[in-house]
Amino acid sequence: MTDTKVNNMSKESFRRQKSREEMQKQLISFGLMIVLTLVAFAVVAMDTFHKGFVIPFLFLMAIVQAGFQFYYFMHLKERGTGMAALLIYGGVWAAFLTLAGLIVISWW
Amino acid sequence: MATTAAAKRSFWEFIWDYLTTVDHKKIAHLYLAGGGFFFILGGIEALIIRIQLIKPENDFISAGFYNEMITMHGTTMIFLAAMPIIVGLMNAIMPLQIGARDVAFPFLNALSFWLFFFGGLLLNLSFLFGGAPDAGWTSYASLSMDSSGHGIDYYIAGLQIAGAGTLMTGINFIATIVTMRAPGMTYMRMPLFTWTTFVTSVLILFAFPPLTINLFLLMFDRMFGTAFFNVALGGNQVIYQHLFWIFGHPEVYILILPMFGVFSEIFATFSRKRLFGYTAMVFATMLIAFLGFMVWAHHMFTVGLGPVANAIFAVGTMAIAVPTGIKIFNWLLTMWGGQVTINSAMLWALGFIPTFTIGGMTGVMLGSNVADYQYHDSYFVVGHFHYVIVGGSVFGIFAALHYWWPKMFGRVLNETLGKLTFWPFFIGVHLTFFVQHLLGLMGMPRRYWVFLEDQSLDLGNLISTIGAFLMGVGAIIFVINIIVSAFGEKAAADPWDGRTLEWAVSSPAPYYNFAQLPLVRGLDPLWIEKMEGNGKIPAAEPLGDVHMPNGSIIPFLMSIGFFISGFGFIYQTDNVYWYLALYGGLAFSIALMIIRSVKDDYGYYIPKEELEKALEGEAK
Amino acid sequence: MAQVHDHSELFPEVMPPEPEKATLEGKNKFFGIWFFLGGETVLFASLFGVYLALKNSTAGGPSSQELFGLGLVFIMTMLLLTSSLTSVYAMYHMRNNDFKKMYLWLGITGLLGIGFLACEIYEFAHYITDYGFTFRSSAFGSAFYALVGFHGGHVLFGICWLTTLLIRNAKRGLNLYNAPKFNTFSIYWHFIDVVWVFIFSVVYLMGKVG
Amino acid sequence: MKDWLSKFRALVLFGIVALVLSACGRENLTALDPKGYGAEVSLKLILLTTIVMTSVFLVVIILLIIVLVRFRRKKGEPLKNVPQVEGSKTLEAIWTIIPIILVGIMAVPTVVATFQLADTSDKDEHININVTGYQYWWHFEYENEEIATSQDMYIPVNKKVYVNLISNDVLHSFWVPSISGKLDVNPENVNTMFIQAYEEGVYFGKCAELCGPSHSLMDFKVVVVSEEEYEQWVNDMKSFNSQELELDAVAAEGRDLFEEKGCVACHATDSQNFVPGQKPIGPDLTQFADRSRIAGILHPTEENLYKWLKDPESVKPGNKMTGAYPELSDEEIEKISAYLMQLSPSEVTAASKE
Repeated sequence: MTDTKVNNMSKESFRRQKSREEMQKQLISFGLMIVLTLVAFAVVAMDTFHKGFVIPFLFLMAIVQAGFQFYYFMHLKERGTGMAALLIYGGVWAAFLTLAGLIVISWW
Repeated sequence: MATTAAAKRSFWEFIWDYLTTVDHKKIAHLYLAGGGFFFILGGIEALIIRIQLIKPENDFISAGFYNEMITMHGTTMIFLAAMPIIVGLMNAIMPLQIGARDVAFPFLNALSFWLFFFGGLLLNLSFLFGGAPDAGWTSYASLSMDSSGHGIDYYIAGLQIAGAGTLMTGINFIATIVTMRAPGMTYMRMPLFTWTTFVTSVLILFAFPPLTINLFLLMFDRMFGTAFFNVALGGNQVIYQHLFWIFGHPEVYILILPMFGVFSEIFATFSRKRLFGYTAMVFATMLIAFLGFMVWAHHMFTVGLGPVANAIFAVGTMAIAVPTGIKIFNWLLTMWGGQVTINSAMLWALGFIPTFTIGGMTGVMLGSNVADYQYHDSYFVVGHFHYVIVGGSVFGIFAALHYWWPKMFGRVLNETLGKLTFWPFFIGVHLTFFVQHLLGLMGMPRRYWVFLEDQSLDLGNLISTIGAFLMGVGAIIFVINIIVSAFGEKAAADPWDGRTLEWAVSSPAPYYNFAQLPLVRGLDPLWIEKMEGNGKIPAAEPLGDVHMPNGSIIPFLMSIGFFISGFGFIYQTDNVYWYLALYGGLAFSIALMIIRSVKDDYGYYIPKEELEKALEGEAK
Repeated sequence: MAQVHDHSELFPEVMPPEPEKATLEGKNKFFGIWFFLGGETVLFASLFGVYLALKNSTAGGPSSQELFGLGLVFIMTMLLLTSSLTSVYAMYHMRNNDFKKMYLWLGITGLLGIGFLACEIYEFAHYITDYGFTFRSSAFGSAFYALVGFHGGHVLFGICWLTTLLIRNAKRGLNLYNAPKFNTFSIYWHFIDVVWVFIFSVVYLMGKVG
Repeated sequence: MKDWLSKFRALVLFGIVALVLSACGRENLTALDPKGYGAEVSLKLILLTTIVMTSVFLVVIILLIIVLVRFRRKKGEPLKNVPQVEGSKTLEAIWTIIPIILVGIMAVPTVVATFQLADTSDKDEHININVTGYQYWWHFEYENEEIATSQDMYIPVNKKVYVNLISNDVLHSFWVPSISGKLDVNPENVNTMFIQAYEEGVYFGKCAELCGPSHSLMDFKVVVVSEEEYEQWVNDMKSFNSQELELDAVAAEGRDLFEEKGCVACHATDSQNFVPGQKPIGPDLTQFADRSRIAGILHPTEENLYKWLKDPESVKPGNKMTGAYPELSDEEIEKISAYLMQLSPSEVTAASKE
């Protein structure tokens, strides 16, 4: 009985260690997100770059940030979340089609 | 139909039981009853349409009422009849097929039903309060903005409420299949009906949000003066068309894919042979769903999207024929070499093959956009989609009802009456809809209140009307069959010599489904145990207390709140006092939501002893 | 598949490593919210699509370049991003079974959310009073308020949800019954942040560029 | 019972075949007997896809019949266990690849035809007609000709004619089945397509997009005339002046009533005050007496005109003329009718082609 308890304790401390490391990663990704946001705002505020560059660039920044959110903040990279990820990607695909439909082939 | 149990309790107890139930099987009964009611309503509307078109320049009903009829017929049949009945079948069977005791969110399941029911009720109340919606089931923005009265507002509010319920059902079923499969029930051992339920639910999840948004946009334009579709302020009604069909095309697959599952089960069972090419069938289902999302613009070939878009969507549309073809041939090969028993359920399945194949082939023909310039919005299209939806979904629903009736209600439907349902209906379908293809090509656009004299359209329309009445005869015989069979013989647990888990429990299934969770050893688990074991599914756990969710009246009351607030939305443009209903209804529902959230609900346990007793009873 | 057969199991002495997914109910909630967000993705995509299609349909009214200022949007972005981090902290403490710290960080999350919402209300009021720019002005106005307002509505809903959670569980402490509820909220909250990232990029920044 | 059933089915089959053979519908309305370029291209694809798909259908049906004959469980036959076949890679590959090939056979001509029909590069070299759809009638403005008309559209035979479509209210769809496939008439943008008729005659046009109660009554006609006749018609239309018409006493009173009762506010009776691009409120009546139909649907008789002027709502529910003019006595209607029947600028009429 005590054995399992000790075992549990060491398991618990190991898990806490892992959890702390995880938290550090999350802090780093938060820092990166802030940086990405700053860069995006700066690019627009400076007003020196061409539109053709700025718009795809902003898109890219947004997608990278979304990735950080999903994978670090929302733990999508953890085990057993495959179906959740699959359906989010399904949603993203449907979202992409919807956007394509509304933006590309409606307008004269 | 569980009459013995009902007889012991008073009528009000019986009603209260159904109002508060969270049991997936009882919710299935509610869905079937509600969907059946709306099916009859939609059928009557169809007959009124056909009577109006029995001869040229007929004046059986007025032009305005005719438009209300076509709108309500389409909307009712799709949203309030076909989908709920299909959801009801899924509710009744899918948890049993994967060896689960209920769905993932029993409370939400009840809420979904009541939202559907009150949404449908709201929509149909428009008939009593100043006119039903009259802009077609698509309710295209330009005309629905132009339509006076409150009909379209009812359409918006009703579908919004019912749609929310459907979306929850989708999430519920996906979660159920992902987390609650019995031990050993891997994804590639799931019966095809469960697979199609899964894929359909995914389609619901992704297809309904665009409809929700679309209805919101229309609602704001009509009720609050925004300008999404107001051309004078820069709006654009083609947005409506896009969003509608981004929803609308997957919707077609939502209606048909579950039926592919049903037929796969029926062909396998009554041929006494496993499904031919199971893996291909699963992937074909997914491929159809995937492609189904990418072809919506074929409903818009004549909008003027330009040749590039039209060409891409034309090719994409034709491509769907490939996975569908795989399915048809795999079904035929399932029967090949088997021992094919033809009973009512099988009759519907066999009738489905030629009927649906015609619907599919006209679908490919419509996919050729240049040909579609002629077909589009003509009776050809009407013929096509009725071949698909009646020949696919409705045949599927009848097949499924005959097949699973014993499991759902504990009685076997009468065979003779079953066959008598099929033949008039089958002949009626072809009489009604085949000529419509020709009528379309002969120059008859759809949604025509009258067709003029001397345009050679008389004979075709007459034949079509006769066919519609034959279908009505079939439907009436089915209702008679339900009543007759209610007094018939009780069903055995496994009346068809079935292959899947639902036939391993008694008919109707006990409220906890499985006393012990089953252990699944392969595809068609029951068949495997019949062939290699003792015919009984081994248990995956020792007999113990079974955890069950508590019933609740909250879903019912919450839906009433939304129902009342729906009226508020509709009429607040007339009188500000209606804001009371709008906010009052919403506040009521939100309060109930908070109550639900604040109260701890741990459910209850069925004690082991009770289960033991039940198992002994079954053994006797 | 860990199934709970006894209420006492909902209040264990030592919490399992992932309390939010330890019960079947918890697992269902976890997947349920993710699937819901899959649908929400399409929901917001539809609104983004409508916005992008109508953003130049100003019908003579003010355009995005005239309206948008970057300062306020930057503040709002920082508020929401930070609230995402604080809710991560809350979940970190939940997994460590530290109820008080979890509450502290969730409380901060809620306050940041309220701050964001206040900024948004100020912004809308500013457009309406100073520019006369309402959702009836033009198709652009309708689309703008629909998209940003819909997101704001989600933030509001999140705050109400969080408040209810915090009040109802204040005396209960952390257990296997309510851990999934906190986790579900946190996933939802992150998603709101993801949507905002796209709103500030696509609506405000791109709107400023033209 | 069985006997009755098979007889019934034979009857149905016969009925359908008779229907197909006896008529492909009314000439000048049906899409199955094309009299123009677009309709011809569409029909080719209709036939191609029908043949391909019917062959697939036949294969399915033959297989189904064989299965039912060979593997059906006879009455009283005991249940037996049959070999459980998992599938067959070869067979499944066959019915994957063959359909892909068939799709290819149909897709390539479709794409080619799509781009052919969408080619509008020579638009400026041809006659352009600006078509406006209204709740429940059609307006045709001839670009660069300073004339306009409603309901009956005159075009020369064997000439490419561009139609530029826009709606004044809700969605409509422009469809002349015998001449060309349809194209939507949107409220926010102009859609352009060309039509080319092969034979002279009067072709039936329909609105194919639900547009309100009288959607089914929004008919129009395309009058295809020879090139010389077209020139003549255009010139006659240009020179026609309803104020200078020599009228008998009754019709002259009718002309005055037409002004008094406010009809002129909506209806033009000649192109003397033509302003390009101006959208009229009601149909142009310049060649009212030459129309093939009154209000697009009624045969041009005096009773029908009376019926229309007395109570338009009974003819076209939801139309915009109902209530837009003061009530007319029978005598007034008679006079106005007499005047309207004099609005005949040209010898080239729909009747001459019918």
